[in-house]
Amino acid sequence: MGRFIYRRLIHGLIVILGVTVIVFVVTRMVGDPVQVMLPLESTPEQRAAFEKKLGLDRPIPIQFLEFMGNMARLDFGDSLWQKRPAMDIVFEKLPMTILLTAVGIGFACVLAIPLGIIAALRPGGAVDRVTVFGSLLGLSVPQFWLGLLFIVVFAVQFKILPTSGAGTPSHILLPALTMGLPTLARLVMLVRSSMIDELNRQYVKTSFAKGLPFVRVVGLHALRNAGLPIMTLVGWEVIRSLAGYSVVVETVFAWPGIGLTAIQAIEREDLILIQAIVFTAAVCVVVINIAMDFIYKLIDPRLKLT
Amino acid sequence: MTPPRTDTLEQALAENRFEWWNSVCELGRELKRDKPGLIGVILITSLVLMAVFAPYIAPHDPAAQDLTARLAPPVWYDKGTWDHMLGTDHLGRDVLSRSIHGARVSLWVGAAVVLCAGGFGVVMGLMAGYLGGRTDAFIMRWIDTQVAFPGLLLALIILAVIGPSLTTVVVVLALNGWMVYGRMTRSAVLSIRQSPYVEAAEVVGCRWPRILFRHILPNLTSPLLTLGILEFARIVLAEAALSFLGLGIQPPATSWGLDVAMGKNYMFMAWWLVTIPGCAIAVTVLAINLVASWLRLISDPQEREKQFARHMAKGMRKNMQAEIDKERQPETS
Amino acid sequence: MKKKGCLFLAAVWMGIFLTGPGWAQTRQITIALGSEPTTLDPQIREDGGERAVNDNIYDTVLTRTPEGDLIPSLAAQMPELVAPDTWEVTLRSGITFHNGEPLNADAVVYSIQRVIDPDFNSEQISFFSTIKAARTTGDLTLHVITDGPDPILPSRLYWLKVVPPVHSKDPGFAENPVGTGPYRFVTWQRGQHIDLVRNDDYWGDAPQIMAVRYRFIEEPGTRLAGLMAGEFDLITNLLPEFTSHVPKSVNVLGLEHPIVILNANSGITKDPQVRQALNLAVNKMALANGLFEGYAQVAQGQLLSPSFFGYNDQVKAYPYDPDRAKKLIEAAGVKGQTIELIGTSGRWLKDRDLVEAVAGYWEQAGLKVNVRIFEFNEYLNRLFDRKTRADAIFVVSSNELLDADKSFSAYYKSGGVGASNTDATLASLIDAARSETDEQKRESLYHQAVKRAYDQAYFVWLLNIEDIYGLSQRLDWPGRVDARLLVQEMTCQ
Amino acid sequence: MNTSPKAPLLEVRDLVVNFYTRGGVVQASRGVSFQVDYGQTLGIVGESGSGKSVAVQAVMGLIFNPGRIEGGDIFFKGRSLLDPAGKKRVRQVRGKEIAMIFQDPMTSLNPVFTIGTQITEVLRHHLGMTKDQARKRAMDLLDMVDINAPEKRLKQYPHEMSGGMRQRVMIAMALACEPQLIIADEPTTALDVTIQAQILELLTDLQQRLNVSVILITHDLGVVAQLCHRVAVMYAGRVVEVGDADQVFAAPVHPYTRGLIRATPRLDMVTERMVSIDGVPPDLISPPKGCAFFPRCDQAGKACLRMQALIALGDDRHVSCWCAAKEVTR
Amino acid sequence: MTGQTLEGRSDLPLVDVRNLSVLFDAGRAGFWGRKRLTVHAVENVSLDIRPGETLGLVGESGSGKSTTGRAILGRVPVSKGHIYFQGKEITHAGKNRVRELSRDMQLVFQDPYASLNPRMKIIDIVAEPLRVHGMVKDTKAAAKEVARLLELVGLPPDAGARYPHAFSGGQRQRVGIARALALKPRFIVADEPVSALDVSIRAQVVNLMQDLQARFGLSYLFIAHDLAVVRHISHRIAIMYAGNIVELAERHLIYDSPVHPYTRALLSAVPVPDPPVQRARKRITCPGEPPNPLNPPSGCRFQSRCPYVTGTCREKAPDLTRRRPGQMAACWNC
Repeated sequence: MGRFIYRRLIHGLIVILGVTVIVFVVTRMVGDPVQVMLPLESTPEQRAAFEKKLGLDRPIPIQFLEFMGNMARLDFGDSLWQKRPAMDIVFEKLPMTILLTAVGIGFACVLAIPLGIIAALRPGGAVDRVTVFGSLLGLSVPQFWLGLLFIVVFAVQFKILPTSGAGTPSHILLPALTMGLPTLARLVMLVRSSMIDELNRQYVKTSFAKGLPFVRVVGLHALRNAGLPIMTLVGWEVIRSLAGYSVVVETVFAWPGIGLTAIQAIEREDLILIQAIVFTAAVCVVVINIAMDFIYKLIDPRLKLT
Repeated sequence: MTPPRTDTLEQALAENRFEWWNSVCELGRELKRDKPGLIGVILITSLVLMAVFAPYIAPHDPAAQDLTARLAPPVWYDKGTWDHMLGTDHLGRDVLSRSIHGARVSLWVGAAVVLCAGGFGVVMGLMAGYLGGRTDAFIMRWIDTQVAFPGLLLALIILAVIGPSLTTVVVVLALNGWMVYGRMTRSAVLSIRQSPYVEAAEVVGCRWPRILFRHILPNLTSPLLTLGILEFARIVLAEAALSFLGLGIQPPATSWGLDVAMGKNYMFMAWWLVTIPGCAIAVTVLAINLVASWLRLISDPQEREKQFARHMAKGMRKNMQAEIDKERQPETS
Repeated sequence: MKKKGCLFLAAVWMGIFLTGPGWAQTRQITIALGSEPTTLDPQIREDGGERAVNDNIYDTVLTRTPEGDLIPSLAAQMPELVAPDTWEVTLRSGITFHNGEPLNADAVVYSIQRVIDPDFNSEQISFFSTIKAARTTGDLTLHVITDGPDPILPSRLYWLKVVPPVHSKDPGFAENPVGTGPYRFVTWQRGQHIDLVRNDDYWGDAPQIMAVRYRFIEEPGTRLAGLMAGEFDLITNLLPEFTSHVPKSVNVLGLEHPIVILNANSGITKDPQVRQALNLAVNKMALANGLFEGYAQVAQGQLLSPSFFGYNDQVKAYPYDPDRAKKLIEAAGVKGQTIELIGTSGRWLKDRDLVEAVAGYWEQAGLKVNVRIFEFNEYLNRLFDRKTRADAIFVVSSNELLDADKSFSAYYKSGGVGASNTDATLASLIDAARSETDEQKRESLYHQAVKRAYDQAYFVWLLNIEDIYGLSQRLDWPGRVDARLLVQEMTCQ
Repeated sequence: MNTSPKAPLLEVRDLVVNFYTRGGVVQASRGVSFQVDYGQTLGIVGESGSGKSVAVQAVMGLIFNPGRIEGGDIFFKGRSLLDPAGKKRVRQVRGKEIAMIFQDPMTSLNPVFTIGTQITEVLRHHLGMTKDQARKRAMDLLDMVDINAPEKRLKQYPHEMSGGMRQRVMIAMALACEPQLIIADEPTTALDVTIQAQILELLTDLQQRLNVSVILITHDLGVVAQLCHRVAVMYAGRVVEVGDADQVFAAPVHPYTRGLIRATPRLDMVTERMVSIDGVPPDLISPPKGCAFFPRCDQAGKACLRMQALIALGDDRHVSCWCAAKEVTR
Repeated sequence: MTGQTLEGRSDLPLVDVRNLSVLFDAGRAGFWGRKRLTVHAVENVSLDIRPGETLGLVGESGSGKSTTGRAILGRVPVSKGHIYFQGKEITHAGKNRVRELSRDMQLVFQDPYASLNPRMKIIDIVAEPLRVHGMVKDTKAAAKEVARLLELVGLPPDAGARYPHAFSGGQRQRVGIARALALKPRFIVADEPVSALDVSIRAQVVNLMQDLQARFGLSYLFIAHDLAVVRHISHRIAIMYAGNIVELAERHLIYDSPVHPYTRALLSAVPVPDPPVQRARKRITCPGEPPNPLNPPSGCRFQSRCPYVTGTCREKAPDLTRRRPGQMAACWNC
């Protein structure tokens, strides 16, 4: 157990370090933020001064050492674009993405588990076929397109929901729906297939032979066993969303989250902000991964955390 | 199964030479039974043909602009013409031709990424699974580490920095996606390695290449195929999303995602600009998914059995009805 | 128990739906901006989002009429030149900041010193680069001292937002702006919106609109959707195609000029004949009417709009004459040769489309055009590359000072970031104008410069693009030539 | 409950169960009949694929897709479990009046719940006990199946126990509601010989102590010999011989029964070579017409090609064989 | 060096195993993972197999009988002890040596379903050993040889053209034997070859193995958990318990006069298919379960279940010692 935590933490550190180093190297080696940051008509002197201010004129190894030192203190410096500490911006945007993810994936879970179970009860039946086809369709529609479609239908045609932005609870509905739909589709498929697997296991027969009511056998015995793959997928979806996959939805709906900020930072070559965002995303991924391991242990007592 | 009526093994072998054709036929029959799968296969085939022969099918050059015929609607509108069946975009380019050529990019990127990532992943997985020990530990650590990377973010940054192009998109997506194959191959190799028939091969003195290629790989093909096809669908969507964000395929090349991004600004007056490439993506991915789920079905003997049982049960009910009807007829006549 | 839960849920959902687009009330408007301000300190950034908001919170020393003429604002009258390098500014009396600080000469001097302080590192420094110092000469009078004669100082003062000396030292100033303007700052929900409310103590005419909310939407399509859904009352950068689809639209001749820089030092464009031919070959009228649906004017052979200082109304656009272009090309002996045209995509309105269209015209004139569209960063590398200039580079110039100086020193003058010529005569004209304080002399110098560049055809002048705004049914606004979104000029039913 | 005194506890009559597979319809049970009286132990013997498990799963209502019960009837205490009302009854009866023990104790317990949860949920569902009552009863039950430290065991998960221990837990669970019939489907096949001996001993002991009826399904004649009063031998989806265990073992009538007894190696006798039954068991997708054992039978005659029903040889002895019928009529 | 003989017989053992121990690494335990876990699969096992002889190796699951068999074949690393084949030491044979040895030593598997590659035809399965040892050059030669082998194990020659799924369990086990015979080995480890088969089929396979032994002079190590089947094929029988051999004796001695309490318990645990006889049999109960191989008890491994346990048993592990001619047992008290 202790060994497990210790090893996971070390691994997490390696991940975070690896990610930030890659970002550091990639951005330093190829990009030139000075050009993009200053207006077109700036003079070469202005450019040189700006470069010096950012410390971009020093050799890359020295920049890197300084960068590592700053990272250890969680201080990435001021965003080139917004002129304030990059971590402030991240901490401001991250909750929005977490909120969007939580609502989107929460909605997917709430719908997917009953749908998947119902489909699994009679594989090949009408309900199952409709569910499976619907899921395949949900998996196939590109998210950005779906988002646009939602905007046209719900916001512009019926005017019942706002088109974009954040603020009131109604603002989150369309982005969350767009975010959750592919997750819902994947989840339904997974719940269905793992429930089919579980329902064919011997212990389910035992439970029926014990005379337990159907609902208990399916909803408690089988579902808890199917919980591991389901949790894995849910965790994976959360990770995906925090690891950048929310970009598309956030862009379409102008949702002020970390993904949109990332894209904006990339467009503006804001190295500092990019580094801060990627670092945070890596930390999130690592933390969720470790949390998932503990949740697995709760679901399945057979797992040993080593 | 009727045993071959022959006396010697060689004769029997000769007689069974065309057995594989029977299994192809069997596959065809099963496909006929699975309507969604059939639709998927037909769609995919036509998409591939369309992509291959795009220059001959497309009525116009996809990049040819005509500023005087901008934003022309599809043919069924009053202003539409047969010249531009699905209308034109904001530069007067033919939407139909662009969509046809867009298939090339999507399928090419999908195939290239699946081949690169799959090839690399399978090799890594085989090495990890078969060599074991430190190699295994190293490769698995590597995979674990890379899986925990915020993949898309990194991909976006790398694309933005290196400059997006067809090649970079393929490379970045492949770098981002090979781990699945690695993990699956490794676990399959490990489980197949444990199987008695591999032990039997080792006991009779097979060297490792033979075990790998004669015993392990053939049993990996169907799960790998299914995974590859599913990944293909995922990659097509990913390419579209990257292009939509402006970090994928760059103009003047055409891509469905790019077309949606460009048409998005005009979506309230020219819905076809967004809808047609969007539908093209959806239909392609759906077709791939249909094929994948059919493949998964037929490669899973248990699921195959159940599918069959349902089919039988349905047929039986029909037959019974027919028999009942037959019995009734003499009574009425 | 369960039923109650259901009812509660239903109520919550109803609440969500009802609280949706709830801002649309009387005389409160919502403006959608393309980007969120990064700060609300009016003196640090050069940032459209920040400017759009702060233009309503702060006043400048001078301002412009909607047509572009400079008029006094906080100043009681136009500044006077009291020495070749000294301007005297006299302020209006009785103005206070929203927090009660008085507006006086000290405040203006403080604001000037703040923005030109090298340590402050303002991005707006290019607007004030000639100012050396400022000092108070009376309660409401001050002197602005420049490093040499600066004829366009009044234009510069048009950019000077005056900040309150006390409050601006507050660390939270950037998030809580206080000005003298017609609107007061209320809240800033980062990522969501900024709210302003009418300043009832405003020294000028009382604005009609009570409150304004700014929202930030990068995607033009999403912005348009919001306007069509009735969420927004004003959106910027409406595409020309949509003017008939939105409730109302306003268009004003803007500050942006797309041009093609031709390399006068080497390559086939070294020959002035060729450069002229390249001008003649392009049907600018068709571009304006086709690509921009009429929401652009043909540039009259210069990088200036009629409202800019230095505009030479004697110079007209090169006509569209493909036959002569062809002949000139043939005469220069470059027919069939390749010309490289560099552009970028997605940076400016229809940038790529313009490049492709120009290339098309040039091909018709008998050249082979190698169009190279680069990603912006790479594009900039090419634009700034002083050693090996490309034959032709597409660029969109924007001039917020409405004075020839800015555009000319960047593009016309040899050695400017975007200049591809080594014309010493032209450079000396521009330098002379820069330090000439006599307005008429200066204007004539610019007229000469315009003429020379036109004759030499250093550029292919394409268009002057109009700014288009989408308006909701209830909002009225005539628009402004300087693209400022002044809410006090808007009215709402 | 209103039951006729004459009716046996359980009677299975001409049960037909088919499984629909891709290869064809597997006729797993082709008219199986047997009965169990109160307090009696019936052994059902057969090789794999003889349909012995299918028959009892049908009793428990555990035939799922692709299997279907397509004929015959099952009576528990004289009332059908297959008619529309019976299907409802099955749900009340199983676990309470009929309990079942499965072959593989490794997979039969739900891996993610504690032993305690899995035992108490039966008690709470069928007997409406409170949590505490159920826990106490569960401890008694574990004690009954010779599991020491029951309190500790209740908190354990199945994977923390050995195979023998798990099978004891399964037995405890089966005994929870004091059923009248326990169906044990190969309860010791997956266990080691010494553990098997323990479990068999336990079963014998419990059967005698609680006077419960038991159906014991096994392929091991030795297990039947140790435990059962009566024995039914199944072959290819049918019961070929049924009767008092002593009689069947002493004087098997059906050639298959005879072959099976001879083929089973014995520790107490020395034979140089083992005896086998030639050929392979029939394919249940297309079983031979008439006697299914016909292709492997050395006494087969023309009559064997016809269908054969059970022939009574005595009060409690039935056999399904023409040759046996000839012997009887002779 | 291996000239010395066991039990005074003069013939040289084909396979000679001396004090074999096999330990497996089983990961780590403890909060910080400081404790290494080791499975004591086989400890201090000695046995020998003579030419043409069958040694039955009987034990319950986890007793280490399969591990012993695989250690002889060089498929499991040996921790301690020595293995000799035809007088030569093969304990730590390298990969190439093991490959060479595969011509002389073969394995027959327990599960006839899993031990044949479902994607290969029978001819390819049976011919594989010949191919990898370069003993056949082309398909024609392979077909000829495979047909001969199939006939040997009682399968029709055309069986070679089919896939494993077309055969029943018994037939597949014959294919497995044919594969093992292809290289004409002298010694075969049969790992529970009939446990997965139906009672009526078992005899067919056992008899086939006996016939082949008579014909080719093969030696078998016949691993089983079933004392009844072993009785028919073995010349001598070794009983394993928790990684140790507790008794090793001539067949009749094991059944008629077993010495070790575990052997006796095992014998009495197997029910006899004859109700009156079975009812009359005296049963020796053997409570509890085998010890955890991760943490075996000190002393005799059987102490926790032995009715005759004494203090010595708890302290010291007994060695296999001679009790009477042809019978050895490891017990302090018998």
